This record gives sequence, structure tokens and C-alpha cells, in this order.
Amino acid sequence: MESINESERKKILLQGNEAIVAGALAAGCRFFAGYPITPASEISEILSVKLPEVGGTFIQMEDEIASMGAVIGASLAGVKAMTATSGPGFSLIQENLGYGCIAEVPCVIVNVMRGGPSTGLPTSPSQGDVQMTRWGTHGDHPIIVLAVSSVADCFSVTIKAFNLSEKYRIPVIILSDEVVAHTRESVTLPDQDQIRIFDRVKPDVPSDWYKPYADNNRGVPDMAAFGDGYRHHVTGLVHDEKGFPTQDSQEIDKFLRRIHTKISKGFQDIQITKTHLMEDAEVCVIAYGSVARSALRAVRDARKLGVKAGLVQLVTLFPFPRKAVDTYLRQCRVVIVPEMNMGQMSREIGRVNQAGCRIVKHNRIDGQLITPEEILKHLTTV
Amino acid sequence: MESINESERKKILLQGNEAIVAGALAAGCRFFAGYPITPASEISEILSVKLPEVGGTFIQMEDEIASMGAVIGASLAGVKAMTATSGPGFSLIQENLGYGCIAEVPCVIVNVMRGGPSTGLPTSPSQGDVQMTRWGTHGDHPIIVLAVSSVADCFSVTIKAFNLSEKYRIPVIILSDEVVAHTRESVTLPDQDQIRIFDRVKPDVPSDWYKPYADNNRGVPDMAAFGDGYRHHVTGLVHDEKGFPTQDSQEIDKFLRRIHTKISKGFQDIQITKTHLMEDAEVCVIAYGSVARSALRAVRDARKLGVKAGLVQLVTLFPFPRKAVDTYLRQCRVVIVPEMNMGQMSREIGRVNQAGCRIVKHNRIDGQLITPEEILKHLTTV
Amino acid sequence: MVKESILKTGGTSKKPAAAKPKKKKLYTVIFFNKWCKSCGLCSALCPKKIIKSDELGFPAIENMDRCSGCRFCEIHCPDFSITIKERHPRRRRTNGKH
Amino acid sequence: MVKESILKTGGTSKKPAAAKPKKKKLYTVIFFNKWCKSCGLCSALCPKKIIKSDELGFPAIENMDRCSGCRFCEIHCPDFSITIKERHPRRRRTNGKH
Amino acid sequence: MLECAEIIRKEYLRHDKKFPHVWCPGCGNGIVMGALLRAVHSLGLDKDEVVLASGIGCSGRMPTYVDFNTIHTTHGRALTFSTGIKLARPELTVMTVMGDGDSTAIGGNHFIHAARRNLNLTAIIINNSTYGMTGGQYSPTTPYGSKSTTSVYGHVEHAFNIAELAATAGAAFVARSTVYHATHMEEMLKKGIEKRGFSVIEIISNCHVQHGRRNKLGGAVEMINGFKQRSVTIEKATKMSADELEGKITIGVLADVEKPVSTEEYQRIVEEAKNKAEIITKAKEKNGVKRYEE
Amino acid sequence: MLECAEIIRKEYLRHDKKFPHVWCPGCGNGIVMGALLRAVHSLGLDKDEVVLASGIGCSGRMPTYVDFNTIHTTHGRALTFSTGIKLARPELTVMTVMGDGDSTAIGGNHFIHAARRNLNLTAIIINNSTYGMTGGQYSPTTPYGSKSTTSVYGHVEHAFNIAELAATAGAAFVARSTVYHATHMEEMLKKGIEKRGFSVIEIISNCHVQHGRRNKLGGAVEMINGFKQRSVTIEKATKMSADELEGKITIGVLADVEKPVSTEEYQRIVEEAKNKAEIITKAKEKNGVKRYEE
Amino acid sequence: MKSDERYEIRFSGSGGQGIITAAVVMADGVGAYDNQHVCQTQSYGPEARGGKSKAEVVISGSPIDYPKALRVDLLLAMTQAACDAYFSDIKSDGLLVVDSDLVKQLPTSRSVSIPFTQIAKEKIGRELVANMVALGAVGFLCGQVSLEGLEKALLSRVPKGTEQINSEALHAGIEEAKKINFDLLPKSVFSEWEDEL
Amino acid sequence: MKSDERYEIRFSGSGGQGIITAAVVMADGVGAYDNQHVCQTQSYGPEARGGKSKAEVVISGSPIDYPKALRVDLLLAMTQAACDAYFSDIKSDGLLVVDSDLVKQLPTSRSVSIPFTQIAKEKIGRELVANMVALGAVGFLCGQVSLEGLEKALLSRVPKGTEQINSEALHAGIEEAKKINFDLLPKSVFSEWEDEL
Ligand SMILES: Cc1ncc(C[n+]2csc(CCOP(=O)(O)OP(=O)(O)O)c2C)c(N)n1
Ligand SMILES: Cc1ncc(C[n+]2csc(CCOP(=O)(O)OP(=O)(O)O)c2C)c(N)n1
Ligand code: SF4
Ligand code: SF4
Ligand code: SF4
Ligand code: SF4
Repeated sequence: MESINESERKKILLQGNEAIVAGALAAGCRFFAGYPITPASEISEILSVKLPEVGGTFIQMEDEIASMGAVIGASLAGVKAMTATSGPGFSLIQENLGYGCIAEVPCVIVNVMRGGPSTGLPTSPSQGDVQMTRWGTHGDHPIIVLAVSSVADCFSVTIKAFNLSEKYRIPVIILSDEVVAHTRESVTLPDQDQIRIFDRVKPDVPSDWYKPYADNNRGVPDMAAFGDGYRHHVTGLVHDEKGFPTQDSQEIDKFLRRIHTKISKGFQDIQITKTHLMEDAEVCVIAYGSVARSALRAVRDARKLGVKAGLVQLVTLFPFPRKAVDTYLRQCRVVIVPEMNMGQMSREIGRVNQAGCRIVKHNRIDGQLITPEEILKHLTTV
Repeated sequence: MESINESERKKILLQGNEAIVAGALAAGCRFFAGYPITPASEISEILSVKLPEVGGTFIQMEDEIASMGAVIGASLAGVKAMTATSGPGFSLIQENLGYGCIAEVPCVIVNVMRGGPSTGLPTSPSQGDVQMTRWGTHGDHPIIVLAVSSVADCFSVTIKAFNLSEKYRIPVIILSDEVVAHTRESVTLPDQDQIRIFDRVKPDVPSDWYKPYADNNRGVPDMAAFGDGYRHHVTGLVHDEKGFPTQDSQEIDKFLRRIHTKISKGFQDIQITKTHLMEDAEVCVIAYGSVARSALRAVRDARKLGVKAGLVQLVTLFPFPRKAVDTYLRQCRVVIVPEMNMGQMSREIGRVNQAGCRIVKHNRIDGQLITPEEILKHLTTV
Repeated sequence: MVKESILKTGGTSKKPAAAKPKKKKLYTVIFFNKWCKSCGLCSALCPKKIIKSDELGFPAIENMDRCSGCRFCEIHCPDFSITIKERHPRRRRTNGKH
Repeated sequence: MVKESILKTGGTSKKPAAAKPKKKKLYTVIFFNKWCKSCGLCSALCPKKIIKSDELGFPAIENMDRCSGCRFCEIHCPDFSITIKERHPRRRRTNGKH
Repeated sequence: MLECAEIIRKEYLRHDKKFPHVWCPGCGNGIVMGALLRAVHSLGLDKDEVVLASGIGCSGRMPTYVDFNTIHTTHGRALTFSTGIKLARPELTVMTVMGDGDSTAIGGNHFIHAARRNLNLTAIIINNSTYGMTGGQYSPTTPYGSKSTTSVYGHVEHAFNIAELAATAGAAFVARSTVYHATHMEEMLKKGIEKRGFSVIEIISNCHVQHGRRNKLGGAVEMINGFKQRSVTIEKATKMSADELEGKITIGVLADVEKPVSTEEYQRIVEEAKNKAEIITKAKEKNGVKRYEE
Repeated sequence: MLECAEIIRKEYLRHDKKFPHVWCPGCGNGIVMGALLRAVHSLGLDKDEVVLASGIGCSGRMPTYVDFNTIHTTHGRALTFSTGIKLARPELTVMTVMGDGDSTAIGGNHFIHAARRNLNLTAIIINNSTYGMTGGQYSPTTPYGSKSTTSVYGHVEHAFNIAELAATAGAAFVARSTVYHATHMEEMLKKGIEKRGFSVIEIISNCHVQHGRRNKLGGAVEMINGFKQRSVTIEKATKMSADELEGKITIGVLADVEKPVSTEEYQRIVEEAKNKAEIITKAKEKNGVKRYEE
Repeated sequence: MKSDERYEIRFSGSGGQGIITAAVVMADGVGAYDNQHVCQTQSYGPEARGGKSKAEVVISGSPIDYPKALRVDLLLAMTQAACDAYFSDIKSDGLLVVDSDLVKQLPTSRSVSIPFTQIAKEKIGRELVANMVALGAVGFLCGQVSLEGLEKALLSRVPKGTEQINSEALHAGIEEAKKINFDLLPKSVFSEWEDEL
Repeated sequence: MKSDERYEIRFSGSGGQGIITAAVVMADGVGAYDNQHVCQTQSYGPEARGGKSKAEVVISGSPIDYPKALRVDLLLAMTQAACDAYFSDIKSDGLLVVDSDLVKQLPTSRSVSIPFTQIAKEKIGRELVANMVALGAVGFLCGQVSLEGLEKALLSRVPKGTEQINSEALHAGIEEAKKINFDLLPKSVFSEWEDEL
């Protein structure tokens, strides 16, 4: 869906999962720990081949909990790290994911969604894990969730995920789905030197002065790696500026609010939406993931039928791009929200709908990709 | 907070966690599997003593994942079963919890909330796990979440939890918090014969005819236990009426929608709210858990100051009691939502706020119970 | 309560005292092609090497009389597609019971 | 690169050749009461049984000269509250180095 | 009387389930299923009183096909479900079938704890040295140096010896067999099911499709014949040197010990509890002094 | 030269942390911490290159106090974090301290897998037979028959032998000591840290507050003296009968084997990969034929 | 007591003094044996170790809303540190009760000083039961609990075998408290000039 | 092709016939070696085992929105079952290509029957490469891919050592397809009367 600079030389046919690997390697990922699961296994498999080639490390752990632990460990030791799984595995990483949030450890987690709950529909696409990625771990925590809808997205959003993760010291989740993961598309990958890479900011103070959780104007403390000479303490307990556990209400409050505000300070950078034909749209579809592609087709078809339709594609699902969505809720008469779940993002849209725009949910949970026809029907009848 | 029939003989001083045990035993719970964690450990400890006394079984498993597995196993074998944990443990049970939802296994999970995320603030109260209980496991799934605010609640809500669980074949979560768990209060427990107990409906057809997942007018299939002579299959895959995995879109859709609608059919039974001084209230507080008690005090104090204040206490958090809340949003000028989190229920209230009522969030995340004064301040200034 | 293994193999079963030791028992090997996946295990494992493939790739017995009734094929068929039955020559069948 | 254990116990350390074997070494046992939790391990484990309790319950040495410098108390103190130092009688101290 | 295969097909297989089953042609899972059904039949167990649980994996599909009380749990957790079932209804015969990944990768902890705890359960582990279902990634029993979809350069980790692990963790009965040794396997399964306490039967099986293919071990036939060649009985094995045993598969009963079985112990506790109850409850009442805790 | 205790206090303890530490009076955790610091010091390790990780529990508080790169992870998962750290920076000396519950209850799987995998890591397990931090519930090493806050009727399960479990799972080095044997413990720790491969040092320690009290084992002094009485060296133990060993604590080096260490093997793979890369990537490209999967 | 009125007692001291036990027994006496509503809370966390320890009992004729103390009617302080830390929440007509040997600096003259620890040591022979001596005094002074109820509660909550000694301690405390002449106490815990502010 | 037009090919047959491989090579040929956008999907799940197998290739001059086929331009059916199941989505001017030995019942006369399997067996000597024979024919008939591109894609996607035999198969397919006389085919896949409805 992204306009890519066509060039014979670099054009290749990639599967979604392959493109995530390509994006991760381009972003500087040099550590992967995972546990196989359909439909994410290809990410492990390909990285097991590619990582050693670039001097990185691949390890298959005993389960997803262990994988997430290893990813956090590697990141704390200074290496960009990632894991990839699907719903059942994601349900298992929740505890350590929360650790990543409170200890502010950059890392990327890919969730290639399949039908749930539980073992569910292992080989069918779904978007049933949206709210889970936001709320699955206990306690209030910030998190970033990005969705991919095409092979090109898989590459570029993965890079973005690593960049945000490093910039804000936070776990970033990439939500893919079975359709995107297994679709092959021809894409043109940019040269490595054309890619903007963000690396975590390292401290430059003398080691004695280093406070690993001190606030600054970004709200994101500088981050030393284990072995860098800045001996420090990392814990999953609420901690003070130095990283040591605290029970002091004021320190607690300050810390927990900082890890939330560091994200709100970055909304502009973090909240990504794409629009198609929205300039004069009166009816719009808000969609994400593979469904956004059905939606685009439907919008184009609707235009042909004279309906002023448009598409808002959410790339960032959380922090929910309230501001952007609000604009379109004010612009449009009706908003259609097709999802392969019971309405997990339409909840969010409803929540911010102060304009009182009419919101039409379209939900499919039978393991099939929503078709353009289904959406078109709404577009032409509302 | 419940008006209890005073009677010298049965009045006892109980801690919140003790009262949950008392409620569970009264409801017929005869199996507990758990793993110790502050501030829920007393539930395990007391049940380890009491269960054998009534012929039940207590087992401490190797972790929370195993505990949840054992609870589901025991329930499938026909015994009412429960586990109790806190945030970190809850994060771990997510996968098996989803299994409970898809295989429609009655069981009760107590989450005594402490400060999060991660290890967080192990000994401090919090309400940070509200959204997690709703959304923590992957895939779309129905679930029931009840909150307790007093020792008396601990007893009666636990009974309600078991009853709903059995009636709707669904895991029910009880959200307690460190304050409620460790507060001791004098309570009068009713006689066992005064307690209404609901047991799952067993099939009465010949075993050959039994379809363990067949729809009926309640949407809740009759449930045979292993060993009852109704040999059947249970799986975490999406399944057909007979319990066998299916890939048929129509069967999938039918099944997944049924497990959602069985809950919506029961809204009246499931969605519990309590009100205090709401008849003529112009300003109200919507609260739950221990905070509801601070809120009640604040409301009473506000009345003394001439403010027409009222309290809506949510007992059922999910399925969110939209209808009831909507009524109060229409009635009141302002709604104050105090929570020991960043605003997890105020999200839900905002989501259903079609009346455009002003919603004032009051959030505390420093490990301290919100005081009546803090709420009173809002009541007197809004 | 506990029964003997239901698997009475021709090769190893203790011969009942009354059995005539010299009379070679005969067996019928029945293939249930509907479930068979043509994995070839039966023919590879048959000690008598009498199981071959038919033109569709399904197993077929070359010389039924050579079957020793060892049931090795039966218990190794992963698809429950083989049944070994004792075959009683005509005279036995006429005596009306077994 | 690898150093010897920093724990040189009086009882077991090899005596340097130059040492006068007959001269008994003397030690000072210093208790750091700020960290001490009065657990009683030092006094229970001291082979010479010279650690007693003072009126506040903190450990105290009865007869410092009897300390053999075995450091058993030091390495068993869970609170890092004991330091054993070699004590050099006055004449040694005057020779200016050690 | 029905013949063996007929009994199995008619009495133990679920006919409303679509056969042929999902396993690949020649997969050992079917051989194990047959042996298990024969073992159950010859023990004379009532189908209503038998539970077969599984985790997730190719092996995990077994419960779908057999006419017992069956449950296909989550990946690695089957023994925890079985624990709940057994404790809730001790009179049931509860068996759990798992793959090597299911039982010793994600489920490793539950496995060693079930062994330690010594409930009266039977664990059947179909060890095919790989994750068959997800496409042949390395498992905890993939041999050092082997190829898999996640170890194309050769595996750098070492394999568990499942049976030994079970014995060390405390299993009361541990046996090993292979899909070649179908009758022996049946025998081991019978012994395991009859054993009071936690019993483990490790069955070496072939996943020629994922593991065999990538490691030049041939197809089902070659792999299964390989098991024949590599197997030695425990009796012989005890007389062999470590070097001689290299690459061999020791089959037979590896451990069989008597010790208190928790399932029964719990019953005893229940009796005692009713008496002691009053006294202890009082003493137990916490005095409220809490310590810092996490 | 600074004296022993002074070196530790001045160079290895974090003074900005509030001492006295949180452990109860007489708790063995402090004794282990001392021995560990002495071992690190005598090995001449650079503090900047040492990582001490822990899980959650009383023992889990150790990293807070020592001036290395330290991490207090989640309950039971410390070894997984350590695995990531070690693989990312193989030059660091990574040690992991855990309680018996942390390492063998919730963390049991990571423990046996770390042993199997044989990375160059050191695991120090403080085995006090109970969950100290949460108030004395039974742990996987609580002896049969013991009382705890969740086994007031006497424990019906059996205990793990942690060291044996580690050895069976594949640890390259396994030793045991007790808090009584502080110098021996230091020695074992040194050997373990120096060992190439996964090393486990199990240290029998006292939680008199939770375990001792409930089982009439006395206070810290009595428990620690008990360890002295019950200990036998591995050399002696090998000459004793099982009956004689009943209730004894075998101390010393229980296993020390040489085998490929994954940390190093990974390095080899990386080298090879760069060469083989081209060829394999091609061959690896999946042909798209997928099977049913879960 | 008017049905929505509250009477609040705070027990404070240091970890190990049995502060929480005293509060629990108090609550049990009020709640289970008297016909009052009662709510008992305590502070958890590292704070409770070695350092300060705090437990509260709220008593009311009607169900209790906020479970923690709002304005304390009676503060028992068994250490100076506890007295200093927790005195501020006391009502103007509240009462401070202290161990006279351990709390020397009294922030108000509306206070009662009794040598609980000394009584425990000398009269009962075990310092450990000082908490029960104090409980006896508090029970009597607060006037919110029947003394039989309190004793029953105590008997049901202390370890087997220690009933005798604990109940002796309770009675010693009650007796000691009976000696107090309330008329001699000022009406407010605040000094005159503070009241005038 | 106009930039937002789509050309859709569906490959179908039974599991084990190499249907997906053929589609992937086609997509690679179009996408990586030609200057077109391409999107290739397949059906997963048990259905793909033994039973029907399906893979789709969508080609367009501009980026492709919906990744799956909407109205199929060319359907390759390598079994009767596949032909029956997947024919319904074909465009009225679409083309059906079948293995003449395996698909006997043709739902339309706008179809091309070629004995792919027989060619593979007889001309190339290995039945397994029937999918490549078919691919050659499809590649030629669809007119959406340069045949060199297709061959390059094939060479890069088949296992080492099988390049020769696979490319022979491809060429055999192309040759066979060249023999088809398009003028003899009806304009619509639907019979006359259907068109009139
Ligand atoms: C939590 C979770 N993680 C991963 C998976 C994916 N998965 C399904 S089966 C399996 C491994 C199966 O291997 P094994 O247990 O050896 O059984 P086999 O298929 O070889 O019989 C995996 C990793 C899953 N279903 N759930
Ligand atoms: C997921 C999770 N479950 C439970 C707990 C509670 N918990 C904290 S420490 C602990 C056990 C500690 O026992 P052990 O590891 O033996 O260490 P010790 O305290 O005895 O040193 C438990 C159960 C937790 N923190 N996280
Ligand atoms: S073993 Fe069974 S499935 Fe395999 S070929 Fe023989 S009959 Fe067919
Ligand atoms: S029973 Fe034995 S001899 Fe007869 S066909 Fe089968 S394997 Fe061959
Ligand atoms: S993939 Fe392997 S284990 Fe699974 S069915 Fe096929 S041969 Fe058997
Ligand atoms: S509870 Fe036990 S393990 Fe924890 S500090 Fe106290 S004595 Fe040590």
C-alpha cells in the first residue's frame, strides 16, 4: 500500500513474515528468542538462518515466557531484540511484557493473529487480539501497538517499531494477521543507508553520576547496557531514579506518571494513520491490518458508484490516535468499522466519538477475511 | 456494605480473604489449586486447612499456569473449583483462562489486586488490573468480572460468582484489592440453607444423544462431567456441537456468537450495581472495590454540606452494566470516577456516555487508598 | 478382571493343548483401503514379505496362505486399515460354530 | 589473574616461612552494631566461645586475646557486621610497617 | 469374538470423526494409538472411566479419535488438567499423551512436578525428536548436530533424556519403547497404567516428514527399522559400556519404585482433617503480623 | 591491604542502599552473599563485567545490595533473562541467584532447560525448603511430612533433589554446600563460576522464621548447626548405603563434565553462517506447501 | 453511639510488639461479641518490619463505609516514634494512651501514661504480653467494648497454652486504667492557644 | 493493463500436486522480474491436506488493495474436485485451464484442456513436475508475464539439482499452450442462455 520507489534491482517477492524479518534486520535487530507457533513460525525460521549471518543470535527457548525473558535480557545487554508469536504465546508473555514496561526495556514483539480464544483457529486470520495487546499484562502501563496490512508495511512498520521502542524505551507490539503473514507481494526494499534508524540514547555522564531512571525533558532516561561500565540495578518493583525499589508514595507517583507521559509527549511521533480519498469523504471506513485492504477496494468501488467514501487506515492502534480519528468523526456522516473480531477497535472509536457520528460496526469472526463486497454494501446503504 | 441480618450467634470477625474462603465453601467449592502470592496467599492457606475438612481437595501447584489448568480439569470432572492470585499470577493464567472461556468451563478466579505493572508494589492496594481481567487472554471471549468492596461482599459476591459461573458455564473473576483482602470486619454469615446455590445443569438425555455444545434457549449447553457416562471431547479449538474441531465458517460463527450471546441474554441476572442516595442525586460518584467505601463516606459528607450527591457502586464490572450506568449519566450533571489506576473504568463510562454527561476522573496510582476527602473535594467543587 | 492382551499373534501365542500342532493355521489379511494412506509400513515390516502394492499403491497380499498370522502388519498399521482373521478351511466352516 | 581467596583464616593459613612459629597472633574483632540484628550466629559458631551478648543484645568479645582469627564469625555473619583484624602489639606498630 | 483390529475400530474409535485421521502416512502416532487401545482393552477398563488428555501437537490429536472421556488441552499443560481431573475424581483412570515438545519444552515443568508429586497418573510421551505440527523446529530431544527448520547449521544444544529426567524428578514407574516394538510398547503401557503412582512411558517415534527428511534418516520405514536396530533392552544395556550405548535406545522398564502416592495421601488427609480440623483452625488463625512480601 | 569484611563492605556493597538489609536476623541469605562476594573477589573479576540476576523471593533481594550489574527479574524467570544477557554479551560473567521455589517451582522449566542447553552461566540456588517471602508455604523441596502454611496436616508430596535434577538435565557442573560450610561454599562457587558451561551450586540454607519454626527445627543457630551434623562429603557419601544417606546432605562437587558449551557453539555458528549463508538461504525458501497446524 | 458515628482507635508501636494482635482482639471483642459494627485495618509492607507498626479499629453502630481511621478517638502509642508519627490525626477531644517508660515526650497533656511493658514484665512475668496489658487499658478507656467480650475474643485468638497469662495481662491493664481520673485531663488534646487559632 | 485493473489467476488442485509452488513461481516471475505489482495468497488449514489446494495470484499495474481474487481471469484446475469447487468465481470472459486427464467434466467450453500430468510423465519423465508444465501453459495463456521472467523465477525457487527438469517442464507447457487456437473458444465461460438471463 505504500508507494515504493520502483527499482528493478531490489524488487523482490516476499511473504509478510519474511518482510518482518527483513525490516527487523534493517532496523538493527541482532537478537531473537522465540518459540514456534502458527502463523508466526516463519519469522523464527528465517531469523535462525539470517541472524548468524550478520553476527546476531537466534535462540529457540523452551516457551514464550522464556523467550520474552531472553529478549529483555538481551536488550538490557545493549542488543536490539525481538520475539514473534501468535495469540496463545502472547497470552503467556504478559508477565514479562509488563516487566519490559516497568523497567523500560526497548524490544519488539510481533503477534501474528490467528483465530481465538485459546487454541481457536490456528490457521485462520483474525484481529481478536487487539485489546489484549493493550491490556493483557496487569497494572497500568503504557505500550505501543502498530498494525501491518501489507508486505511493504511489514518491512517499514517493523523498522518504525524498533525506532519507537528505542526512542521511548518501551516494548512495541506489531500486530500482523494470518493473511498479511502469508501473502506474498512484490516489494522494493530501500537501501540500508536510506533507512532512518534510531538507537537508544546512552549516558555520557561519569558512571557515578548515572541515574538509570532519572527524568529528563523527553521523559525517557538515558540507557546504559550491562557491561558498559555503568553498573546499575534493574527491577520489576516500582523504583526510584536510581533503580532501587521504593515505597515512597511520591516517588511511586512520579515514576508511574513519567512512564505514561513519556508516551503522551510523543503522540505526534507515535500515532500514525494513513488516509485514502478522505479529502471530500462523507462516509468513511476506519480499518487496520488486512481488512484495510478490503476496505480500500470497497472505497474505490464505492467512489465508482458515486459514494463519497474514504478510508482511514490505523497503523498505530495504541496509544489510540484520538486526535486524528476525532477529525474524521467530525468530517463524516457515518463511519464504518469492519473488523475480524467482535468490535475491539470500534470500542475505542466509540469512546472518543464526541461528535456523535454514526458508527457502524461490521464484525466477522468465522476465520475468513472480510471481503470488499461486505464493506461496499455498508458504504452504499448507509 | 450489605445489610446483613444481625444475629449474635453467627457474627464473626473475618478478613476479606477469609470471607472469600467462607463464600467459596458455602457456594460448594470443593477444589482449589493455587500458587502463593501476596496479597492473596491467605486464601490458599485457609483453604488448605478447610477443604479437606469438607472432603474437598487443596493443591498448591508449581505455578499459576498449572493452577489454572488443574482448576479447569477439576471442574470438567464435575467439582466446583477456584484459584486465587494477584496481578503477576493473573498475567500467567491468561492462556488457560481463554481455554476456560472457549470450552465453557465453570470456575472462579480471584484476583487480589496489588500495585503493578510487573512485580510493582506487592503490598500496596491498586485497581490496575480491571481491563486486564476483561482483555488479558487472546481472542474474542466473553467473561464475567465482579468487584468486592467489603468483607460482607467477599462472602456474598463469591457465592454469586460461583452461581453465575455454573449457570453460564463461564470463568468468573472476582476482583478484590489489598485493602479489602486484609481488612477485618464483623459480619453475620447466613445459614447455609438460606443461601441460593446454582449447580450446572446436567444432561438427562441418553448418552448417545448428548451434544456437549449444543445450543438451547439459554444458550448454555447442559454439562456432563468426565466419568458421568457421557463420554465426550473437550478442546480449545473452535468446535462444533459435539465438541469436535471444526473449520466450517458457519459452525465457527455460530459457536463463537453463542458463547457471547449466552452472556448478553443474562445481562439482567449478571449486571449488578448498588446505589446509595441516588434518588435525587445531581452529582454522583461511580466507584467499585475499596474505593467505593471512600466514595460512600464522601457522598454522606457531601450531603451534610448540602450537595445532592449519590453513589453508584459497580459490583459487576464486565459485562459492563451499560444500561444502569446510562441511566445515571442521564440523571446527573457530573459523574466522578475515582479509581486506584489511570482511569480504567472511566474509559468504559466514557464509552457509553451518550448523554454527554461531564465525567471527572480521579486517579491515584501511588499505592494508597483514595480518601473520602479527595472525593469530597470534587463533589463540592464541580 | 484383567484380560490377556487381545493381540493373539500366530507366531507367539501358546498353542492350546488340544490344537493339532502340525496343521498350519491359515489367515486372511483384510485391507481397509478407505483409511489406508499407502505408507508402506505393512509391506516393509511383514516378516514373510508377502505384502505388495497394487496398481493404486494400496497394499495387497501376494500369497495369502503364506501369512503366519503374526499380526505384525496389523499392529504397525498407523491407520487401523488392516484386519487379520483366522481362515478356516471349508470343512471347519460347515461344523457350524467357532 | 586469579587471586587466592581473600579469606585468610588464622587457623588454616599456611604460615610464611619467615614467621616465628611460636609467637601467637592476636586479633581484634570489630562489631558493626548498626547493621547487626543480634541473630546470635557469631556467638554460637565461635569455636572459642568468646562471643557473648552485651546488655542490648549485641555481640561482644569476652577475651579478645583468645580469638584465634579463624574468621568463622566473620564469614557466617549474615549482616556483614564483623571485621577481624590482626592486632599487632605495640612494639610491632613502632617499626612502622606491616 | 471380534478380532483385534475390529474391536479397536468398532469399540474404541469415534466413527463420527473423519477418518482417515490427520496424521501423515506412516506416522508413528497411529501405532501408539493402537497399542494404547489394546492395552486399555486388555486391562478391562470401562470406557466411561478412562480419561485421555493431550496437549497440542500432532500427538495431541489422539484424544479426538478415541471413545473415552477426552480432552485436548493447551500446549504443554495437559498434565495440569489431568491433575485436576484425577484429584476431583480419583476413581478415573487418567492418561495423558504428549509430544516431546509438549511434555518437555513448554510443558517441562509440569512434567517434572507431576513426577515429583506422584499422583496416580500415566504419562505417555511420543518422542519424535521434533515439533511435528509446527513444521519441524528443534525440540528438547533433537540431537546435538541435527538439522531442523530452526537449526539449519546443525543444532548446538543437547537433548534431554526424557525417561531419566522423569526418574530423577521422582516418577514411580518409567519405561521406554519404540513404535517398532508395538507389542512391547503395549506391555509397557499396561504396566504403566496399572502402576500405583506416576508412570511415564516414553515412546520413540518417527516424524519422517519433518525430522527424518531433514536428517537423511529416510521415510517411515527406514526410521522405524532404525529403531529396531538401535534398541537394546535395559537388561542388556546395564551390561554395556557408555561408549557401546552411544546412539542406542534402551527399552524396557527403567525405574519402578514404591512410595506414597499423593492421590491416596490426599484421601488420608481428608480423613484426618475432619478430626484435627477444630484444633488446627484455631492455631492457624494468623496473628496478623505480616512481613514485607512480594 | 583491606581486610576481608572491609573489602566486601567497601567495594562490593551498595552503600546508598539501606543496610541493614531486609533479611531476617540469622537468615542464611547473607552468608551466601558474603561467600559469593569473596568468590568473585578472589577470582579477580572486574565488577563491570559481572552480572548478578535473581528472581523473586527473599533470595531475590540479593542483587539490590551488591555493586555489579544487577537485575531482579520476575518470579522464576531469572535464568531466561540471564540467557539473553549472556548471548548478547558473552564476555560478561553472568550469575543467577534463586530460591528453591523460584528455581524449581515456577522456574523449574527454565532451570532444566538452562542445564540442558549448557550456556556458560552459573546458577546459585539457595534452598531453604520453603517459600520464605510469601510466608512459608510448601515448596518443591519441602520434605514429605513437613508442616508449612499450606500443609498443616503434613506434606503429602515428595521433594526434588535439586542437584541431581540439574545433573540429569545436563548441567556441566553441579555442587552442593550449606551455609554452615561458608568456606567450602566459597570454593564451590569459585569452581562453578570458573567452569565453562552451565554450573549449578545448590546451597542448603535456613529459613528458621518460616520453615524452622513450623517444623520444630529451632532458630538460625540450631538449623545451621543441623546442616553441619547432617552433611557428608561426596567422597564419603559414595561409600555409604542409601539407608545411611537418609536425611544426610551430600556436599561437594557432584558432577563435572565436559561437553560443547552453547555460548561458544553459537559463536562457531555465526562464523560458519557467513559462509554457508548464501547456499542455505536459497534451499530454505519454503516451497509454500503448508500442513494443518496449531 | 448514634448510628452513623464512628469511634476510631489506632494502635501503634514497633514491629514485634504485638500491635496488630491487640487491634484484632479489640475488633473481635467489639464485632463478634458486642453488637457493633467494626472494621480493622493495618499497615503492611517493609514499614511494618522492625520499624513502625500501625493498626486501626473503627467502631460504629451502623455499617462502616471508609474502613480506615479518619480522625482518631484514641491513640495507643507503644513507642516514641509511633507517637510522633501518628499523633497528628487525633481528634481534639481524643485521648492519647502511651507506655510511660517508652514514650517520654508527650505531645499533649490529654494523655494517659501507663507502664505497660513494666507491668507485663513484673506483674505477669513476660514482657511479651505488654500488648495485652495495653489492650486492657484501651478497652476500658475507650468505653466501646464489653470487657467480657474482649476477654472472650482474647481467649479465642491467642495461641493455645497462653490463655491464662494473656488474660492476666488484660486484667492488669484494665485495673490500671480504672485508676485514671478523667477529670484531671484537659478537654482537648490541643493546648489552649492552639485551640484558639 | 490500466493501472487499477487486476488480472487474477487461481491455481487449484489437490494437496501434493505442487499448486502453491506454481503460484509462487508465477508471482515471482511477475513481481520480481516483470514490472508489475503482484500479490499471492493460498488457503491454509487441514483443507490443504490431501484435499483441495488453492493458490491465487493477483496482478496489477498499481499497488494491489484486496489481496485475494475477486473475479478470476484464469482458473487452473488440476483435479475435478478443484474445478467444481472453484469455478464459480470465474469472470464471464475468464479462461479455464485443466489437466485433460484429471478433469473430464468441463463446466464451460471456454476452456483449454492439456494433459499436464501425462506430459510430465512421458516427456519429462517425472510426474512430479506436472505443476511446472501447467505453469508454463498458464504463463503463456495469461499473457501477464514475460516467459524469461517466469523461467528465472522458477530457477531461483526450485530445489538445487532439479532446475533442468523443472525448466524443461515449463517449456513443455509453454509449447503445448502455443498450440491452442483462441478463436475457437467461446467469448464467455457462460453458455449462451446464461448470458441472456
Ligand atoms: C502457547 C503455544 N505455543 C506454541 C504453540 C504452537 N505449537 C503447537 S504444537 C507445537 C509443538 C509440537 O511438538 P511436539 O509436542 O513434539 O508434538 P508433535 O507435533 O511432534 O507430535 C507447537 C510449538 C501453541 N499451540 N501454543
Ligand atoms: C508470578 C508470581 N507468582 C507468585 C509470586 C509470589 N512469590 C514471591 S516470592 C515467592 C516464593 C519464594 O520462595 P523461594 O523462591 O523459595 O525464595 P525464598 O523467599 O525462600 O528465598 C512467591 C511465591 C510472584 N512474585 N510472582
Ligand atoms: S500400514 Fe496401513 S496405512 Fe500403511 S500401507 Fe499398510 S495398510 Fe496402508
Ligand atoms: S500377519 Fe504377519 S505374515 Fe501375515 S501379512 Fe501380516 S505381517 Fe505378514
Ligand atoms: S508431521 Fe510428523 S509427527 Fe506430525 S503427523 Fe506428520 S509424521 Fe507424524
Ligand atoms: S523469611 Fe526466611 S528466607 Fe526470608 S529473610 Fe527471613 S529467614 Fe531468610
